[in-house]
Amino acid sequence: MLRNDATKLSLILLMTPFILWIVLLIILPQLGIGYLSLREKLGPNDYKFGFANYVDFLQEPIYWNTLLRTAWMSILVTILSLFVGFPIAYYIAKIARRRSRAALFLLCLIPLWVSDLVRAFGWIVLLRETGIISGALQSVGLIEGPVELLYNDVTVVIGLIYTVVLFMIVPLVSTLDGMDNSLLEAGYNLGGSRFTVFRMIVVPYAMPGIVAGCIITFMLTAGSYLTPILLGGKNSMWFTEQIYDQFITRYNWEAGSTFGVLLLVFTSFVVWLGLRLTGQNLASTVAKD
Amino acid sequence: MFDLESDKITKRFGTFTAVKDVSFEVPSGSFFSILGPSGCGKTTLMRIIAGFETPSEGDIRIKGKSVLGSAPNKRNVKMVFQHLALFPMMNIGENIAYGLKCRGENRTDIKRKVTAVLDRIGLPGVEEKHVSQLSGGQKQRVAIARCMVLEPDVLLLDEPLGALDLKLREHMKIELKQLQHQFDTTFLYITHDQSEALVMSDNVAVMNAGRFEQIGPPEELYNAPKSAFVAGFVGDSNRFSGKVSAISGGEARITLANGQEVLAGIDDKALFLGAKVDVFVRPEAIFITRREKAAADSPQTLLKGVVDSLLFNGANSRVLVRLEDSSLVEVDHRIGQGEDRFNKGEAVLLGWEMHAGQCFAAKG
Amino acid sequence: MFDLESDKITKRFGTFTAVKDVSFEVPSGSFFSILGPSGCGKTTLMRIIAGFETPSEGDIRIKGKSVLGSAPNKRNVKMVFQHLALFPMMNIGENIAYGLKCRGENRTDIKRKVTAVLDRIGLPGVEEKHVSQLSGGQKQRVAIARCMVLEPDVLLLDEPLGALDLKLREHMKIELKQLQHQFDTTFLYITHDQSEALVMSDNVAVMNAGRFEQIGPPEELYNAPKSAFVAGFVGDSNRFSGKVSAISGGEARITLANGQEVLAGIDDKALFLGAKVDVFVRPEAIFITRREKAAADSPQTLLKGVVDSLLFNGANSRVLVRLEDSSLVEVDHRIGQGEDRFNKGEAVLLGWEMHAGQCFAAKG
Amino acid sequence: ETLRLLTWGGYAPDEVVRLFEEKYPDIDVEVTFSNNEEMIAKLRATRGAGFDLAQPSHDRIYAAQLEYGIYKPLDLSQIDTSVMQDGLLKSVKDNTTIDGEVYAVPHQWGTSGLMADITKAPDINSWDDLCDPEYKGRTSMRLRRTILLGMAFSMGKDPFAAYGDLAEYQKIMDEVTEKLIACKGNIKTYWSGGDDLSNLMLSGEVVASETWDSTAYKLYGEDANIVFVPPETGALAWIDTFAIPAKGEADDAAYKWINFVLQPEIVTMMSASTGALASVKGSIDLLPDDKKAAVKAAFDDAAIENLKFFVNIPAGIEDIEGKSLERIKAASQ
Amino acid sequence: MNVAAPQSTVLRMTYNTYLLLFFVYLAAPLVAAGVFAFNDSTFSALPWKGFTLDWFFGSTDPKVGMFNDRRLLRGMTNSLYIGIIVSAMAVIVGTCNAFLFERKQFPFKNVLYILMIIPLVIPGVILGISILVFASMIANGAETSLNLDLAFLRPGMFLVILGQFSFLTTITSLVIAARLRKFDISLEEAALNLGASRGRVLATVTLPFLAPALFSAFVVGFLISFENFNTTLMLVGSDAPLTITMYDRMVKVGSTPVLNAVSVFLMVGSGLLAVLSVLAQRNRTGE
Ligand SMILES: Nc1ncnc2c1ncn2[C@@H]1O[C@H](COP(=O)(O)OP(=O)(O)OP(=O)(O)O)[C@@H](O)[C@H]1O
Ligand SMILES: Nc1ncnc2c1ncn2[C@@H]1O[C@H](COP(=O)(O)OP(=O)(O)OP(=O)(O)O)[C@@H](O)[C@H]1O
Ligand SMILES: NCCCCNCCCN
Ligand SMILES: [Mg+2]
Ligand SMILES: [Mg+2]
Repeated sequence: MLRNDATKLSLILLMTPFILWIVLLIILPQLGIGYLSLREKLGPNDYKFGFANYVDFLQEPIYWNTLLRTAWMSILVTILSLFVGFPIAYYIAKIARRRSRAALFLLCLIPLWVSDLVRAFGWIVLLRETGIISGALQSVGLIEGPVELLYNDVTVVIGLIYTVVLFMIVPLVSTLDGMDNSLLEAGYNLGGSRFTVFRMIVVPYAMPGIVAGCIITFMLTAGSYLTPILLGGKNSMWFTEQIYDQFITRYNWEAGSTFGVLLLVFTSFVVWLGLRLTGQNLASTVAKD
Repeated sequence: MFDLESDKITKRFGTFTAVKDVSFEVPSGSFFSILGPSGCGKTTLMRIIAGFETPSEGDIRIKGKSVLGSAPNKRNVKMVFQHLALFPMMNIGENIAYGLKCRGENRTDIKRKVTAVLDRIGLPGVEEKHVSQLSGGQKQRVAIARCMVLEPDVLLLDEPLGALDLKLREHMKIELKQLQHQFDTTFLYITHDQSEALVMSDNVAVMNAGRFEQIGPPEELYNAPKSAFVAGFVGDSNRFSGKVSAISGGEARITLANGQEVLAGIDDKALFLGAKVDVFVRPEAIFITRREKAAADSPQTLLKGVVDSLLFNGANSRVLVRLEDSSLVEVDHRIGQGEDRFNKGEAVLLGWEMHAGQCFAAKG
Repeated sequence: MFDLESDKITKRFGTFTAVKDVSFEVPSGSFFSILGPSGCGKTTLMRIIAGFETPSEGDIRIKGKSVLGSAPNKRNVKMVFQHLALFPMMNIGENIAYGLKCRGENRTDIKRKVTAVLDRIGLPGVEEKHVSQLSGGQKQRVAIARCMVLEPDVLLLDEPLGALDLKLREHMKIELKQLQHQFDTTFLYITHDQSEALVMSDNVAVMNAGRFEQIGPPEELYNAPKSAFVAGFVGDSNRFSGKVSAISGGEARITLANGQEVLAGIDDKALFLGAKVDVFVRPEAIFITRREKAAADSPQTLLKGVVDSLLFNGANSRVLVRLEDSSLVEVDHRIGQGEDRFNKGEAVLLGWEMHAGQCFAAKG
Repeated sequence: ETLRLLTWGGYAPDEVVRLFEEKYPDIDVEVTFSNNEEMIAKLRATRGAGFDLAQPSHDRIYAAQLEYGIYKPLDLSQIDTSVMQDGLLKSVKDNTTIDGEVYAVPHQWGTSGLMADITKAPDINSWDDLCDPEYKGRTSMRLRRTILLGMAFSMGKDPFAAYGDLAEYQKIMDEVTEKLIACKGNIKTYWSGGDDLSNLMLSGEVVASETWDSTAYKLYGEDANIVFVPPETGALAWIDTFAIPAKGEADDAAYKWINFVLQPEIVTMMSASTGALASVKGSIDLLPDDKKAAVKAAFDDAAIENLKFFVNIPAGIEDIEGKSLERIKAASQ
Repeated sequence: MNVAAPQSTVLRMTYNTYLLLFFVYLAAPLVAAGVFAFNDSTFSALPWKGFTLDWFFGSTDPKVGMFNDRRLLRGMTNSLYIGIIVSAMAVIVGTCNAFLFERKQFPFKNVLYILMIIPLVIPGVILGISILVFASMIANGAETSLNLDLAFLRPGMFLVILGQFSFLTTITSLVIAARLRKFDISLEEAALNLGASRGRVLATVTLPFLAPALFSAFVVGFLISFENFNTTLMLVGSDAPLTITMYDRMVKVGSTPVLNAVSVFLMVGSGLLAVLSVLAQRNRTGE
């Protein structure tokens, strides 16, 4: 009896911070922007309920174009990150020797500990017209005058891959690490070629890691701000920027909230779709460790 | 004709030699085991045969042809891994079909063969099940079926029973042997458990620190070990250390540290008077009698001791006897066979037929 | 006076009953084992004794006093966990001192006691070592010392040898028994390995599906099992299924499915003519003879069979005999004792003394 | 006590802050750099809390105050308005009086116009010269309302006149938007802050740009080839003001700061940092010498005549402009 | 032989070259940002005008070094302060969550677990605006109906802390839960069995076991807080942390090599912290 009460009490004690956190900082705020997004502005301090903000969104191609562009660029970045990151993760998890493994992993992580801003800044220093690469190319004689390497989509994609590829590598390393080499050996022993073993054993085995990496990468990319803004400059066109703009330069919280809700719904939909298609679930992939 | 031949295989990792000059042949259709303690190089040898390691020296021949040049996926030796290495992302049917698919066989053939092999291992209809839904013993059989469906020249098994629990292991020993008969394929079996090797094999090689110490049928290893290592490792043994005090023909008289004398057969031509030796005697080869009765019996060796305790274990019960130098000797003791039950503290005499004692030069 | 009494303990998890109506007493200073297959409720019972579970019904008494009301940290029963549960963040000395510190003993006493107990388990001076620096067997002893330093009324051990390898397990069996003598404390030992239970214990309780099937000294369980489960679980047995065709006194005649007849002792008063029964016979109780020689011997039961294979295993070698209904019988076979070696395919006769067969009502 | 300033980059040079804190040792100055839009956004979010003194431009106060109530009325008795140029003071007061209460006084003023490196872009003199293909990839602008207005003027419209007629204004903006979208490919990047622009110009990555005159003057000091060019349709004049947020907690300190920075020697320092002219009498004379020269180089009398002061923005205008800016930003060239 | 590795020399060399290129890619912008911290020029751009430490220690006007720049220093203290509070809170709540999900049974556990990891996949912007909006709603409500001025619910340090806490807690929970999952519960039972009270068990067995995870959760939390931009941007008041200060500097004022200097400082600092946390993890677990 007594122990039962103690169990209950400790459950309540542990549950309280969790509930407070989730309800006050996650659920209610999301409901809050949902609520605000349904407020139509009629004039200064004059509001009514309705879907006008959503209708506006649909009627204004620049808004949904930006959302679509953000989405497809994010998907592109996600896929490219997977291709760029997989060989690295594979090397760290499966090929590198015990000791260099930890070192390589650390090496991979170091850029992660520097803020987005510094990283973007680094790219600017490198890529600007008076930057290092332009300078180097000129002094080697490959180009005549200086070239501007900033402010285009390729740069944005390269910069975005840079900021997110580590989030692809980490889950990949941790799943691949769990893969016993004997599975590969069995694959070869039973007659599989390198390609067969890769396709039928390595990739399916790494699937939870791939999905986890893709989800995190996609969400980070779709939600990123500094990299596309600073590297894309006048051509950035990123949906998060629209949200900030609504809040900061247009003081239009209603529209900003609407965009926020749309971004959340849209990215969640993409993630859900990805999980559906690969037959994974959120808890077993993202939260694996 | 030999299905598998290993010709002076040596494997070095850096300065460390994991396998040293190992040669053996496995005749078609036989069950060959390699028995040795952990780390002695068994797995390394098997990986060389499968093609996952390149030997530093020597040659591997399968059905008479050297395979050193062929990649692992081109050798017709299949392997059952220690932890089975069933593919967790495929169901049972897909696991078994994997090798056939790699070979490019057509769908209907694959389906037919998978069904057939599952029938043969007594697991019909489990194609759709997931690996995790099978019991340990069932997984074992699936791992074998996955190889056997490819009709390999040799099946390699790396301690496949290691992960199973006691009762299941006992059971699988017999089953494995029967599967080998059924498939009539050459098995090369690795283990550190002597009872597995003895029970299942036609021939056993005892391996120690990278070398083969002895190759022979189980009875030969058990009854006529050629080295102290084999005598100690294969089956239970009591070891007595002493010095050779007399040699005549194949017999030696050995004086133990406590001054008592024992007799032992001697094989090793290198043993000389005064050499330090170890004598190995199996518990079931030792006679035990109450001291007062001693005169009646006449085994060739007589050691004085006191019953320390009785270890009842059904058919495998033992009597622990403490000798005068306080070392313990295990003696086989079948209750109800011959003498009455011994009691703790009784003074007893131990003895054995001379040739039950195996005498080898002591190390170090 | 009993150190530990369990009085009709029952434990239910939801609708599932893990422990059913279990009663037993452990006399002071004795070694009591609970033997049962995986999942039968052994650990649950032990956790009830240690106070980690509350029984649904029944009472636990230690030194005669009910402890149901005391928290786990207030009971003077100490426990050696299956995976030892040595604290990895403390060194050996700290591990052993932990319980003494909790009791609030003073530093010098603690130090003295730790040193003393380490001496006693034969590991003097390892205080500063880290847990990971000890071998499996040493850890085992430290785990026991950590409990013994607190001088518990009862020491509980939950399959403490489960994690050790084969050779070490054999060795530790003997060592554990000796430690128990040395500390002269009551041990309650859990295992699913019958040989551990038989070798070490003064008394063994055989547990199955939450119930105790039989309590008794090892010999009694082995020689006079009271249920089919005990007969099958304790020691190796061959099982023959059939129907009772005659009963007279303590003896029954049983007709097997293949029409042959066997004899068996009968304990169960409830058996009647025509009842379906299982007869259990130990491999070492079976005689085997070549058919042509059959007339000469006269065991009371004679079954025809053919030698299927020989399982050589030194002193534990077996002959597998296939009966006419194609079931397999294991027969103990000491090479060099009595008859010559049998060969595969030989026609043989099997027989046993009537009371070597144990007869129980068949299930289902 | 802390004085939390919400101001433009350059409007609180370290040196001035240090002098101020020396004079008032119990006041600690914390500076947040911002711009017009963000000042309103921040104060809107805090309902006028979090800062003690803000410096929005004179035309951006009225509507924001009406809608969000983010400022408190000034106590003019605490400010030494006598040092201010009457015209500027009056203009700001007129623009920021609500219900008889005055909400802002002028601090710095200047114009927005063009800047060019005359060696590389000698014939820039209209807003739409920034879209001249001759300078493709070498021009810049700030994507804010100034360029919308400027471009409208250069297209022959008078946007200020259309403030009263939203439909008309919308039409003008639509045209401007189209023009600027077409122009997008021509410019290198949109600049966002003074030093940002300075870097672009000094490194030569950009040769002509829309600019605050203050920035241009600063650059003139470093490179005399870089000059401010008042557009032929007239430079747009702005006045950055002092306004006290509704929930400011250090009004006293705020007034002290206002008075402090209007002192002649501080004005010089301040102008050196901002490049702009203070709204005090004789401010041209208080300019550092190099800036004086820059102003002289930029403005002749006719240009001064031609100045167009920003007009208070009525409700609705900012939405139209905001959409236009978004469209331009989002357009792909 | 490592079967996972490519066997042919050509493949192996291609692979190694790729690895090399990748690490060059990883290092390039950081090196670039770092190098210009030492360029004796007012621009973080070529040409190289000589080596200087002014951007760290300089004190005269065009070249005021980061250690003499009040706003940067203030940003740094703010970041430090926010980082410590946020990670401490996130570690505490994360520990509770870990125990909750690893040790307790309760209805809807799976749903709640999903809720726990959800903040990880909500874009930071949205967390920022939603907390801003929600806090403003409450504050406005309190102001209009109760005439209460809940200043702490307006953008400022408190909201920044809440905003960062809202997603950091997921990360710390996962890190700590992963470690707790590896904890053999029988260690606790053993301690109880040896006579320790519940509190003592927690203090002497469970928490010491969790210590490396607590430490690295704290470090990770701190580093993420220190560099967070997206969520923070919406919630800052007048006491902006370093990243925001740097950003303002970059886009509203313009960048000078002092930003490169700050970058170098951050790289070195976070690098050290990261290495420290990895070492701490390894030392304790590498038993
Ligand atoms: N790739 C390698 N590099 C260096 N040493 C190795 C390598 N592989 C194995 N060894 C060493 O070779 C020796 C033999 O290893 P092997 O795995 O063959 O032993 P084993 O007999 O299979 O042991 P077990 O019974 O434990 O599986 C060991 O000492 C091992 O450390
Ligand atoms: N907390 C619990 N809730 C529900 N069922 C339980 C719980 N603990 C144990 N059981 C069930 O009770 C039965 C007995 O478990 P117990 O651990 O006592 O078995 P055991 O005899 O110790 O087995 P093993 O030899 O595998 O350790 C099992 O079926 C188990 O699933
Ligand atoms: N260097 C700071 C310049 C400040 C300019 N304020 C201009 C307002 C234009 N609307
Ligand atoms: Mg091995
Ligand atoms: Mg158990």
